[in-house]
Amino acid sequence: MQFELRTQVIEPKRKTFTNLVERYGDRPASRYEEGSIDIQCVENFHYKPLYSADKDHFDPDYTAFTLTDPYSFTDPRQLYYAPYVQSRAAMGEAFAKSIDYVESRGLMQKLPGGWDGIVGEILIPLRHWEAGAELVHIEGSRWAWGTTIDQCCTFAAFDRIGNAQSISRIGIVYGEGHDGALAEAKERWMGDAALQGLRRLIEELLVEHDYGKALIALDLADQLLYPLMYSHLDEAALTGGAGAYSLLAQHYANWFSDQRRWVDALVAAWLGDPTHGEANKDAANEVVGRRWNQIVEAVSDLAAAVDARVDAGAVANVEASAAALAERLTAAGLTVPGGK
Amino acid sequence: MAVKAMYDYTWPSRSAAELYGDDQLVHVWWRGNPYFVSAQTFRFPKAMPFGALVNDVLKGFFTADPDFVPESLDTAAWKVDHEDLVPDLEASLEANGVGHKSLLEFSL
Amino acid sequence: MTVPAQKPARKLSMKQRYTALTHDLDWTPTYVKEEEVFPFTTFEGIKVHDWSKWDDPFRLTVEAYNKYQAEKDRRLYAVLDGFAQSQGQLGLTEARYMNAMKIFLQGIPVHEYNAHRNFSYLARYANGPGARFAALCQSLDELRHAQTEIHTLSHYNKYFDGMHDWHKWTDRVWYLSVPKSFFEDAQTAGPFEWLIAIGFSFEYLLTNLLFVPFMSGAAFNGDLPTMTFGFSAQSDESRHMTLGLEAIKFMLEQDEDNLPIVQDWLDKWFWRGYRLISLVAGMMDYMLPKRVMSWKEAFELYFEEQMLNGLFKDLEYYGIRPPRHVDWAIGEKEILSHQVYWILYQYSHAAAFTTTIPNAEDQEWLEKAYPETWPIYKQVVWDKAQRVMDAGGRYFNPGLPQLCTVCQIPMGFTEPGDPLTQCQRQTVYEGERYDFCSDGCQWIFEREPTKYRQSWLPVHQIFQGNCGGPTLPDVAAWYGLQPGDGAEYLGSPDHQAWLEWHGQTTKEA
Amino acid sequence: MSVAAESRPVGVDIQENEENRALVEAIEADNDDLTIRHMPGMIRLTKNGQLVINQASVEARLGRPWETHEFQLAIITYFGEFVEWDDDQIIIAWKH
Repeated sequence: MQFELRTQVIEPKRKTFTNLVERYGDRPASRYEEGSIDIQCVENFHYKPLYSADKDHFDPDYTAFTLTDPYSFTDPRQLYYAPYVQSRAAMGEAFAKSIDYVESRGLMQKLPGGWDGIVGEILIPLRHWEAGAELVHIEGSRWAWGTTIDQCCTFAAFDRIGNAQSISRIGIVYGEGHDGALAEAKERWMGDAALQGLRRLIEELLVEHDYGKALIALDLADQLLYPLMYSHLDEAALTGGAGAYSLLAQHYANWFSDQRRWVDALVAAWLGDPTHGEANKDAANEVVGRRWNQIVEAVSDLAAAVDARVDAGAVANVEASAAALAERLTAAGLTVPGGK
Repeated sequence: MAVKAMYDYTWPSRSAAELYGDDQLVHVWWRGNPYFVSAQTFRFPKAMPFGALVNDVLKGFFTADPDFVPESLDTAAWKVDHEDLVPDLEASLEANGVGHKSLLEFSL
Repeated sequence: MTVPAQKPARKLSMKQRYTALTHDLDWTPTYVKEEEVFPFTTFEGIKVHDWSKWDDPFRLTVEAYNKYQAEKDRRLYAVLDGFAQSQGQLGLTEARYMNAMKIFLQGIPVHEYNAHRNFSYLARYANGPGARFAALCQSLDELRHAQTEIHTLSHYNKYFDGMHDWHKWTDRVWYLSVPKSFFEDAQTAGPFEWLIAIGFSFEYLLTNLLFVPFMSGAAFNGDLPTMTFGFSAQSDESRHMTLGLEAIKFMLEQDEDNLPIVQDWLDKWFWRGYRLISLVAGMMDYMLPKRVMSWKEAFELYFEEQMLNGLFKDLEYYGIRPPRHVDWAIGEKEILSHQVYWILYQYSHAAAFTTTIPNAEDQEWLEKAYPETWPIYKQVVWDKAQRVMDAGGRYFNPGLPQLCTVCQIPMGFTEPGDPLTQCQRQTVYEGERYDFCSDGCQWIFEREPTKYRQSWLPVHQIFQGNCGGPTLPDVAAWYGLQPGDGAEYLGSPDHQAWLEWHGQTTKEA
Repeated sequence: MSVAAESRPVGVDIQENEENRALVEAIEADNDDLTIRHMPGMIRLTKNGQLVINQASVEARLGRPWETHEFQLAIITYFGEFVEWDDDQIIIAWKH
């Protein structure tokens, strides 16, 4: 019958979609490419938005950062939806194993003195930082020009709310199955001096409606906060007998190294754009100039609160991170304000 | 009713008469013949004589229907924008009351 | 005597846990003004007093979302890979079945993607965390749908025409302005209107009509990937339906002043959505070689029975009445698919799909499904088209159609109760005439004329010289159409290839 | 004229495959007067008033733990409203 033909190969008429052949040549395309390149509509828009007098519903001008070809940026991780949820399901499973272990052994209740305070009074309140970071990233998901940037921002937003939820789970375990620790952490987020620099920063980023500038400012803060909270303190926790902290912190450190890959690639694409690179640099300098001291102070305040609970060298860690970061920014051609 | 927007929402028409210069769009509708699934839109000079439209354009165009007899248009009943029209074949479309995006209808 | 423990022993319930992980992450900003954080939720006139009343019965967390979605996609991509490896396209009923999938690829994934972008708008700008998180999940889902649709149809693109350049077609080709204008209409509206337009009217009222009979039809025609993708997408849809229903009830429960605004949007978006999915009617009844049910049956089952007799009885409680112009839609169920396919048939030379005259078997089915109306259409259009074909020709309309200003479909719909007289409605606004296919579209225009007069109507744009040039070849080149993408199915490259594939086999067998 | 919620149908469409057999059987067992319709690839279950899915019934037939969230892997569409979705039970009904 007809199905015998299946043993014989029928030559395909074409290898992939025309836009990809035009862009990359006549070769088979990956699922990342087929699902991410040129998906967003770009022309012949019908109606002006009711909420914006000067921009279309898709418009390159929602940020000061411009790419000559928006698809010159692709996700170095090549993540589209299916591998994204699969990798996050695996990360979620690994985290669940750690938290279940911590819970079943009652490790949260066995944290040595100062570490108990770091978890309850500093780490758990940071779930709100993550929730705010989600809102910053989702701006890019709505306003980016081009699917590849949008897609990275979307996944990052979901990651951040996921981080907020997993930190909340730590809070529930810390509260022995109840939500009391979460309520207390929220009060600290609203009132503790050590957290107000970060809260002010994230709130200000929520009214910075240039998603590119908000993304860069958030990332500068993350580049000081994540190494401190989830790498440096992981080490300190190990030597300080706070195994539970170390066990949990590694998941955020792992996530952050994944996050860095696309953010670094996007910023590099912006700064290196053949036509708009200089203008993009100006925009980045504007963010660095306006935010640098604020960010260093905010994370240093948090670090001081850590050092007050455990002698972990947190402030020194932030100083070192800031110096290294300033060096990287300078190497990229940006100007970092002096003084800090 | 005005559009509710965050600013004064007054965007122009993308089909306005001035976008067509000395020409205009006209919808020609053969009423009662679904073989042409809808009225047909054309771009014609406003100054085109009505007779030229019928004889030089429509008599040829509608032969896409194998049952169409071109001469039947000579005795067709015409309407423009739902009003009866006795066309002046020498006069322009404009003078016959056929404006931009008018519906010019005929029955055989 | 032992003192009972002070803390209750019970751990957090599913609901409390969900609240702790979503709603409770929110805080009221003090360093900036809240109205600057959420600037878009007041201009539409919807009054909200308490965002915490937004409930999400699914109570999904990020962890559960990733786990179940990963499992769904694992199953789906396994089917896609298996189908490609076994050259599953050979097991389709016929190559002409692909035309339905061509229209699907050209008209759907990009708008799933648009929905993704706009649910991100909600995920950012809704004031309440419950609404934001539900919207965020839906944003991801819609991205998933766009990509799984593209990946599902990617294999077919390698073997069939009419799929290779959908990115360009979707922004340019005339019939694709119908879905494009629909979604852009919603995307350019405010957040609450979007929720009623897409979240409620489209997702809850209408997508069953789009997906379920269609995907069941795919199963029936040997298209396993589309069936698998479709059912898998629909499982997300059930969450979206829930969000849509929650959205409308939330607005109605928050303030009684919201009722007239919501009713107005419901009236608008029912009609807008119904006109959009009329394309599905044509696909279901005419493009599937084997059919599960007719458009009419699907409409009765998924719209009249479930929505009018189920949902709207429920919404009566809030003062909501069935959508305006719904009787017109019900009246059209006998003729809609005939008219839509007839439009597609006569303009398929300027399209990226092929059409053909229903064969004897199709006609028998149509006669049975539509005993009242099929004989009329057969007589007035198809017998004539057959005569042209028999004489060695093929009827393509030599001109350009008059388009409805709102739905943008060629004005081939007819007056209620009169299947042969096309409906003509006109409104003069600030000295300019505008055309409409129906009372529904005219009513929508008259509510917001300064919005709809901006419509990028393909026919008008061609005549303005904005589409590559004045002739059909100019326009086709600008569209990016290649030989084989459109026109008649019989004798087309797809048809020939199909015969060759199966002819070879017959010889070998 | 309003028709009481108890007399209006609600329903659910489920993918018809081996994985969902236990689920469908559990629904059949726990809901009297169920109407069942088979279509290619799917099965449609409708009932007047309300439709209940019990975790315990599904688990008993499946022979393994089953979280109510897993219902999302089986469902194609529904009509009615999820008036309850908890650890042990899902209920679809009209509210008014």
